[in-house]
Amino acid sequence: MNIPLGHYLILAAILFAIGLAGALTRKNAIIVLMGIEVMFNSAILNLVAFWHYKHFAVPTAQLFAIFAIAIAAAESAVGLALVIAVYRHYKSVDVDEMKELKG
Amino acid sequence: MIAAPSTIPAGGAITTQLLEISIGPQHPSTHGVFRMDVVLDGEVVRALKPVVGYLHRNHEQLAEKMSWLGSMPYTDRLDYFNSMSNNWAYALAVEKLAGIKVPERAEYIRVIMAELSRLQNHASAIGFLLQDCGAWGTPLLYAFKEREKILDFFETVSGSRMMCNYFRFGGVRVDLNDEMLAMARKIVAEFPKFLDEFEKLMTTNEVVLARCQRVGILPKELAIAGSISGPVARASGVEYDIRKVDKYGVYGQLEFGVPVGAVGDVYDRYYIRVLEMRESVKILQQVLRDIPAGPVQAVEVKLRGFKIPAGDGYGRVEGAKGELGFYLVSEGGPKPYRYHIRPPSFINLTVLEDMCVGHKVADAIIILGSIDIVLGEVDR
Amino acid sequence: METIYQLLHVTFANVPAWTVQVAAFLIPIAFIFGVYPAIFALTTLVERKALGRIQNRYGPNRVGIFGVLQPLADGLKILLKEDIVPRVADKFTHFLAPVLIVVPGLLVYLVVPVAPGMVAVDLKIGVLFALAVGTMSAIALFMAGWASRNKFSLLGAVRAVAQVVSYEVPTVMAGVAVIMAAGTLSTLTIVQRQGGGILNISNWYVFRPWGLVGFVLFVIGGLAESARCPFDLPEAESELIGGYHTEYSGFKFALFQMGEYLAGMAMAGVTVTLFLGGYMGPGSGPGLVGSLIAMLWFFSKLAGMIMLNIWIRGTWPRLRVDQLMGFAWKVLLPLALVNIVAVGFWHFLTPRPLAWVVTTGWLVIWFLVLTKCNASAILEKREYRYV
Amino acid sequence: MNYPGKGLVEGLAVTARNFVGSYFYKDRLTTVQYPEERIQTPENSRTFPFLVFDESPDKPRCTACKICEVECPPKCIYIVMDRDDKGKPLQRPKAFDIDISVCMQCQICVEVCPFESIKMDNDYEKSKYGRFNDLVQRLPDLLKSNDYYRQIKPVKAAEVDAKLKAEAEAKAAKKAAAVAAAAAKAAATPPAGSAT
Amino acid sequence: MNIAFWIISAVAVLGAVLAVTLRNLVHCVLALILFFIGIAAHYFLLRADFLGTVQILIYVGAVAVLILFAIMLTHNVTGVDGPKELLGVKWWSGAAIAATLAILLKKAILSDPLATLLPAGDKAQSSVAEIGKALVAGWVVSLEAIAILLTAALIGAVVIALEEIQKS
Repeated sequence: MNIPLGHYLILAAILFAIGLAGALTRKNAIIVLMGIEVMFNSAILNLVAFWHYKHFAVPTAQLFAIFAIAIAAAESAVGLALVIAVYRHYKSVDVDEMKELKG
Repeated sequence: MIAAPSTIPAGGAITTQLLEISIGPQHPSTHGVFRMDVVLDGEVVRALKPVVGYLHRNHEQLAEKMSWLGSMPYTDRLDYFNSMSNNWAYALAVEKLAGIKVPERAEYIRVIMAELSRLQNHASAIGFLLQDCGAWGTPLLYAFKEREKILDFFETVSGSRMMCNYFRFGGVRVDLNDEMLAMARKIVAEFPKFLDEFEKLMTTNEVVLARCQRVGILPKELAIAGSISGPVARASGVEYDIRKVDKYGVYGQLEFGVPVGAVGDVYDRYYIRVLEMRESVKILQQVLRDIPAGPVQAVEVKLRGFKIPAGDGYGRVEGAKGELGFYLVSEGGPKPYRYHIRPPSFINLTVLEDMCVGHKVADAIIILGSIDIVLGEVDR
Repeated sequence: METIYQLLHVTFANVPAWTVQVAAFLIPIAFIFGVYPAIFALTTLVERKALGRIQNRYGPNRVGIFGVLQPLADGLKILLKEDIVPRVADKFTHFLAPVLIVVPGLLVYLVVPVAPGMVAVDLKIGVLFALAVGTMSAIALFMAGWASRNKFSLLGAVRAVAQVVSYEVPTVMAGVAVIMAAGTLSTLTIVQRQGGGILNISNWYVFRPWGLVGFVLFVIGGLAESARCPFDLPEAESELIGGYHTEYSGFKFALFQMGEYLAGMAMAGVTVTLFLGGYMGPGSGPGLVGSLIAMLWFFSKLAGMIMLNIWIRGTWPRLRVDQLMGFAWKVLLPLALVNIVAVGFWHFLTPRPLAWVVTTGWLVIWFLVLTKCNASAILEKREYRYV
Repeated sequence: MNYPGKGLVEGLAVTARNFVGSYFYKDRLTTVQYPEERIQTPENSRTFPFLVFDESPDKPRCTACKICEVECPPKCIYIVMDRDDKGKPLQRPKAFDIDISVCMQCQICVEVCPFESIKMDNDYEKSKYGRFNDLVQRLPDLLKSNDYYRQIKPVKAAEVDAKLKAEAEAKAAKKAAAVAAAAAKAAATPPAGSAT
Repeated sequence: MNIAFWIISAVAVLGAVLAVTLRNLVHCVLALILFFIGIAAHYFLLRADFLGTVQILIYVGAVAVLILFAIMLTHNVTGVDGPKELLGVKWWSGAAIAATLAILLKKAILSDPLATLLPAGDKAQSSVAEIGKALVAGWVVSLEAIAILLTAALIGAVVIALEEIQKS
């Protein structure tokens, strides 16, 4: 099991890029949310990789990861609720149409 | 289809799509070929339209081409759960029209047969109701075990388990010898044991209570307005039982109670049937105790070329589903001029929508089960 | 797995290292794939015979002596059945759903110990893993219901997902009580902690006040999660025909059945591990004979739990959707939280009788409070008058 | 006392009693292993009609009077009367078909038959592979001997035989009386004849 | 054992790519689930098994179902995107930004000496008890903060989604 840390970092970077691409290119708000989830997870993967290679003695990294996952879950819940509320007004979840700023 | 609004007006609350499904003729729990077009909002029933006619056999038109006796076997096929009381209703109507006097022993035998068919009908009705509630066939098979004994008795007497064709104008076709009477006494003796076991299994069962109480309430006024009859009406508090009103046959001389409920929900309809079974057992004990000897068939009735003087008449019987009536018009010939049946199942079905709206899909199925309809009678 | 690894290492010293590792890994998997589907086949037969006997009739007894070959016959029949896929269905998801239903059922057995030291993977977080994998079945149910594009199965799918997700919470909380008492998440140590005492039985957690409550919660949660009798809403024939597997036929339907039964048995296995002392029984011990008896004990307890499932299935009708949800959130969850507090009392009140009194008192009070405040289902006194 | 799960537990007790009971009391079990064991059908039971013959199949009791064909509600009996070469009707059916896919086993034909020639069988294994002409029973399939009738319905057959024998004697007695009366008339007329 | 790394990362990447590119929304969610499972497998590989299980429990168990329900509520039942709704108006700019970001990151990682650090193997043990103690002892403040945040998020989501019902 002699995978250098670099491989994990590159993997996280690629996943982050895919998530970003998804979030930016797709029109559907839900896919944008999914892209954000992918970005989030790749960041946490990065974190755990560093814990495993360098600071395995102290469990703080795992705590940090747990908090991050909790926040991500809360964020996606609120995000989806927003999407549903928006859908009710615009009858579609098309990101481009959500231009007007008034309520 | 139904004119219900397809979605809640736009811009308002969250627009969930109303789901129109048809719990169709091919469905495991519609008691026969019966369809309900249901508009669902999620799980809640918004509108429900019963669709009948899949089992229409044109019985009333056929009867006008047949002799009076010829349509007697067809009355077995109306409510095929209790063919005995169907026969009785038709025979009663003809006897009233033609003024035939029925010998004493035949009257007693008629009461025995009608009450036994009520027992096996109510037993299977509550069995099917709990099957719809989801009990995996156990209550139904306990009920069918009792029903088998009664059907074997019918086969020994009349020759066929369900299509008995046993009644004739002015009496019955076959006399009960002692061995058949002993068999009947044994059935009646064992029935209360089945009822107690059934009640212990289901009546105080928390899941049944949660599922059936306060579900599908039929108010008393609606029951009267919709001319509902039978256990469904008595569960809502309508005190009307034709055995007490008309006192036909020998019901006048027997003492028995008629249970009447108060709330009129699915649980009441279930428990009223259980109490009615206990009353029927009391009736059967009295009748089997003092059945007189004598002929079982009025002599003056001819088998062929039997003519009824012109006129019309309406005979009715308290069947297991409700008031089963026959309206006959004769113009003196061997064939009826008009032959109409008052089907209790069909009329009890008209209030299905009022009971189901607002409840869940699962409740709609139980409410249908609690009315206990048989499609042979609904579609005729 | 470690014990097998040492065992193999010793016997096949000369074989290259990685083959021993792979073999050590494959043997438990072969055990799981072999034993549990066989138990599934047997359960279908036992279920039909037991239901038959409850309903005063014989179960299947035509195929083989007492119908023993019936599962074989069923399997063959289903294999030959035509596999109809609705034209409108979403082919990919429709195909994937039955596969995904079986996976969580089998994954749970990885952490269920069968005999001392014999568990497929000795994860340090065994219990949590078992419960986490349980939630994956919700996804497969939804895929099945949604992919067959038919209104009834969609209703069934939504009900199934809501039910699995909302019964996941009380089950996990009930499991937390045992984890607190045993101090570890690894299933092997939990079972060892339940050994000892008179005849290896008195230490079972089910004989503690909080253990009994946890056991009842876990059984109810298990029934709900695998959609078994009082909660078989998703495929309630009377309302939704087949629920999410209406549009499946042929071998895919058999996979659904297998997935459901395996999930049911998996929850039964976890219940046995957590509360009924896994393989602990009068004879079970580390030796070869000891572990054989231990295995016997484990499978007989598993059979007992399956019989309980069948018994309940033959008796009780099914709950309605909203009652089901209300029951989970209003009764089971508070009871589970109260149970955790009870374990706290148990842990810190060292004198045994005092601990017994306090925890039982605490639990009984809360039980009465909970039943009082949602007493809607209790029999309303009805009087019937005779006319 | 009334604890919350009381109804549920009692339900379990009932099913447990049935489960255990079915192993000890064999009469609880209602299943009949059909092809091997068969329930003895009661005497009155009826499936499809058949024609009775006394001595030989080509002399059935039926006189092709077509009363049953008229009275049958679903109209499933078709009779053709036998005529000899000169066209004179013989009191025998040439063809007697019953379409058992139409017949509803209502037994009205048995009641209205004046010659006690059609009776209800209680053999219920009449299923065939064909759909239409297989289910029409021709005269040869319908004809069954009186001893077969006496064997499946002993009490009823005994009544019918007694009735027939009584009618036969009454007819014979009437014929004898008619012959005697004719003879007496013949005897009375010759003296009248000779007297005129 | 390093083939395991390559297989799992391949699964994760495949899941991520499919999650972003597929036309049928529900298929996207299934690919996303595949991605989550890939990440969980990576955690197990890195000996952080508690995190792996938490990942499965939270993401695969709850978040994916949440997204499925969101799709159900906002789309007609089939949930298929028509061709025109697939890509945003200026989609190519987004893709270009992501690509340049990836290249920059790769160059940064490879040049850093840390990249060649070798794994700790089985020295990196994470026992749940240790995490539990740390959570309650050192980090109890943040634990309570997360608890409040989660409840707030729960209530917020419900209020936003259903606020319309009361008004109409």
